[in-house]
Amino acid sequence: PGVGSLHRFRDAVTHGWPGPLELEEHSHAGMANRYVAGASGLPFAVLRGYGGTDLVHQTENIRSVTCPFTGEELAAVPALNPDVGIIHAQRADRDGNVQMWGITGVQKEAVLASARSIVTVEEVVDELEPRPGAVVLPAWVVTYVAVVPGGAHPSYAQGYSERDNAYYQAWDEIGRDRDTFTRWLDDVVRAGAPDPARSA
Amino acid sequence: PGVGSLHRFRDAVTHGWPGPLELEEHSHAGMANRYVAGASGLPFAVLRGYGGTDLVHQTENIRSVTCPFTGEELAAVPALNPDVGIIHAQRADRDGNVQMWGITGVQKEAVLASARSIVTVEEVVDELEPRPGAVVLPAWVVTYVAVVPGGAHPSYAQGYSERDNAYYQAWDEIGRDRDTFTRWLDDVVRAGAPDPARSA
Amino acid sequence: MTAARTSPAADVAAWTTDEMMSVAASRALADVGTCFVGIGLPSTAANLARATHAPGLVLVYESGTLGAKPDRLPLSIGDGMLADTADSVVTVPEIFNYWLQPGRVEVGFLGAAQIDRFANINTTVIGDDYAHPTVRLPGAGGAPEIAASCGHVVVVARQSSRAFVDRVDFITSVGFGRGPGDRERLGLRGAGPQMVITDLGIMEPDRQSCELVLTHLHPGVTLEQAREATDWELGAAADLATTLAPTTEELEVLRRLEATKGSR
Amino acid sequence: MTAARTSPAADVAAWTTDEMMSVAASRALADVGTCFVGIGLPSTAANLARATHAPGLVLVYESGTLGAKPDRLPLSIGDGMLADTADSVVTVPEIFNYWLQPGRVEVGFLGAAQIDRFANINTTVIGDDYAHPTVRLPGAGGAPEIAASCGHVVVVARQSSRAFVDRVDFITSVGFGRGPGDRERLGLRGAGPQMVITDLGIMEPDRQSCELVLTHLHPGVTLEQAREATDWELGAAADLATTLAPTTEELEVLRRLEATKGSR
Repeated sequence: PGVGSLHRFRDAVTHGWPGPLELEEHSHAGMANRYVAGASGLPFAVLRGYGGTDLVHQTENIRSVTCPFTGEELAAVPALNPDVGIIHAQRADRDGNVQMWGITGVQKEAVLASARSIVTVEEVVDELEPRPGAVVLPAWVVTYVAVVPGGAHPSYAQGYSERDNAYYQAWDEIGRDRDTFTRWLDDVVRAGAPDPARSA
Repeated sequence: PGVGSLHRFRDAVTHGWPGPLELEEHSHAGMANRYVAGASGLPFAVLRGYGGTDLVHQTENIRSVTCPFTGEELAAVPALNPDVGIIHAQRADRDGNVQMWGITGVQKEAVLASARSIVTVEEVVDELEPRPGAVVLPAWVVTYVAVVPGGAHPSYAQGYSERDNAYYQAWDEIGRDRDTFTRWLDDVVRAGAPDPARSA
Repeated sequence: MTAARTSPAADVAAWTTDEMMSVAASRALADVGTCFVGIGLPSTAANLARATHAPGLVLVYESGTLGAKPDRLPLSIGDGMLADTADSVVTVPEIFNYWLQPGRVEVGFLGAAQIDRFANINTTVIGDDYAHPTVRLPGAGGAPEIAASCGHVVVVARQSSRAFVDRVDFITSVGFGRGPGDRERLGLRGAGPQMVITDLGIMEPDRQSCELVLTHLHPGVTLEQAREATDWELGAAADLATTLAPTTEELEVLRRLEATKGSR
Repeated sequence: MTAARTSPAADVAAWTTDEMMSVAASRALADVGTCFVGIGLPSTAANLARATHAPGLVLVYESGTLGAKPDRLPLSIGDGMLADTADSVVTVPEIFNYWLQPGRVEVGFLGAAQIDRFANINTTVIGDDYAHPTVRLPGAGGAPEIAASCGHVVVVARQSSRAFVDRVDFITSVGFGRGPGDRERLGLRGAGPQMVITDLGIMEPDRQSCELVLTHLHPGVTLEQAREATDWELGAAADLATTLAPTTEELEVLRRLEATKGSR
């Protein structure tokens, strides 16, 4: 969480660079409920949301539903069922049970809503010792576990690593400018050079 | 949980003793979702349930709703918002924050759905030390906390007391027969005699 | 329920018809990954399976315990031991909405007070008038949605002509409704009951008619006895087989489990 | 944002207009029990309130932390410290559905890139064409439902004629829509924005017209300045007051909090 100022996204939307984007925009509450519906095997979710906003005019995926008891109109959003859900968690055991804690957000729903799932973890342990606030995803709803220590970087993994705030700040500079960004893509992503943001 | 054979309930339904009952019957999934809707400030909940059962013919409170995206018909149940919700939990701190763990069922939803709530606890502690599987209800959603050690008897409180299975068995005998039950009411509940089921 | 009778296999100790039922039910969980377990007979059989041929079987109880590993028979779906031994404990709304409803659980394991030729289950009322029943039963519990949403359903129930009827007085949980196509029409996504295991034998739905047909008789039980204990014209499969008698290991483990019932 | 100016009160140290804004916003949380906090300016003000006059203020962040007690400014709504210090951490669906939606949270504390005379908030696009905006803003986040469902809303935003407009280009979060009665018509159950706190002063909605009216000017700011920084004909309350300058304690605590931003 905390993805910064989204310079590249904003450039793509306003100037179509490097190409135009197709957008479907929701509120966080709406998105969370789309995952809930997806995880629940329901085709849609009901919420008090979007009422009076211009978001409803920009997508077919915000509609209304009438309560069959009170007649009240509420917002409806369609279930989200991704082909693949990818999340990062703290650890897994050798059977593939996954344990995560801290702010788990909508991660359980994302896995349960997806046809298949990949969970990257900080480490694999012999036994998932129970701990406060921990959520366990049983192995039988996780398709693959991959060991990727630091897989949340530059964000953090509670109990394993802190947020790399300097990276976010350096990234903001890189992301702000098309040339700097393109150079970063070429050098770091394509040619594998050391990430200048990391050394910040 | 585990309430036995419900002799008194069944006698009331089949023979109207000691008086006729008005029943509204739901499945567990339906009831759970009624509490969810109640806790969520929604007038109803949607589920895949009740389809093809005779339960739908016995109450006005099972209806259907059509998905505004797929056209699929689903079951709808109205929110449940009790005047007062009463649950038993393991402990509270002096500020009235409540902590419970083990099988918490639908207890959080029952409290959040109710206009007011009473939580009986095994004990009050200075600090609610975090523990695996624990759920905390913040003080600001709990109206009253009452210290009632053993308040779940003859059921159990995880970490505090075991299920009193002998009591359940003795109770089954008491509950089976109107006279025995009436005597139990008179002696134990009204006159405060020792509970014969407890001494079993 | 009925008295113990000696197995025809001389090397097997005597066993009761209830024991045969639990053993046969436990075998129905061969190669099953996940099982949604009702309390009572289904719980006994599921735990027997886990303690014998299916150590990796994931038991799901509607109290919210995923992957419970009880070493004794739980006293209720809320037994604390289920939470203590589970891989994960979730709330009751979550177990129904995130786990049962989307069809994640392969087998639903249900009991029945009354069941009909289309495997519809009644656990609500006996008698024609809901408001004034002859017998009031405990009610629906989690069964309607288990019967609707599990991959398929296995029913465990003692057989009698009062319990195995042509048409249940009240449909609490849908089997095949009034016949072929009804589940699809009702939007029920699981395949429905694929096996009904009794103290006399095993029934399975006919693929065409969806009607329950006897496919196995337990050792020592005659077709006559099974038909007498059924209120409809019970058909028998062309290849009607005899259930394998309980093995010594199955009986030993079952009795050890049953003995835990009185231990607390 | 603008340069520091000396307070008219001689015994108070110099403070910036941003500091005045955060202090004024923190005071808006007097006697408030629970506050749903957006990141940025609202988070600074809410934490300042908790560190000064409102130690018991319950901070709710949409990441799912109830009663977080950060001792520095969180870097994002997902900052691990929020979970570490919270009374309870719940999932994101739960924070929206069980906590925000039923109106349990007294005050919603929001920022705004653009806001109009009826306190509608735009954080989506600047420009008339959604598909081809002049400026793309970060988007809705949790704001639409915070604005809808909290008991009431307090907005914190730097004032300028580009930001404080007659009509927002896009309604991301509803204030009073097009005027009186609109919230009720839309089924929005919270009372909506009751205070908009800027670096120049404080606006409140007129009870009849729902239009934002200036009720306070911060020390040293003139009505002229406030009107220049507003794109509509900004009305002023008959009893237009001057905000109390930041106290020494407020400034000290605020600066200590702000200093924590660079610490990690």
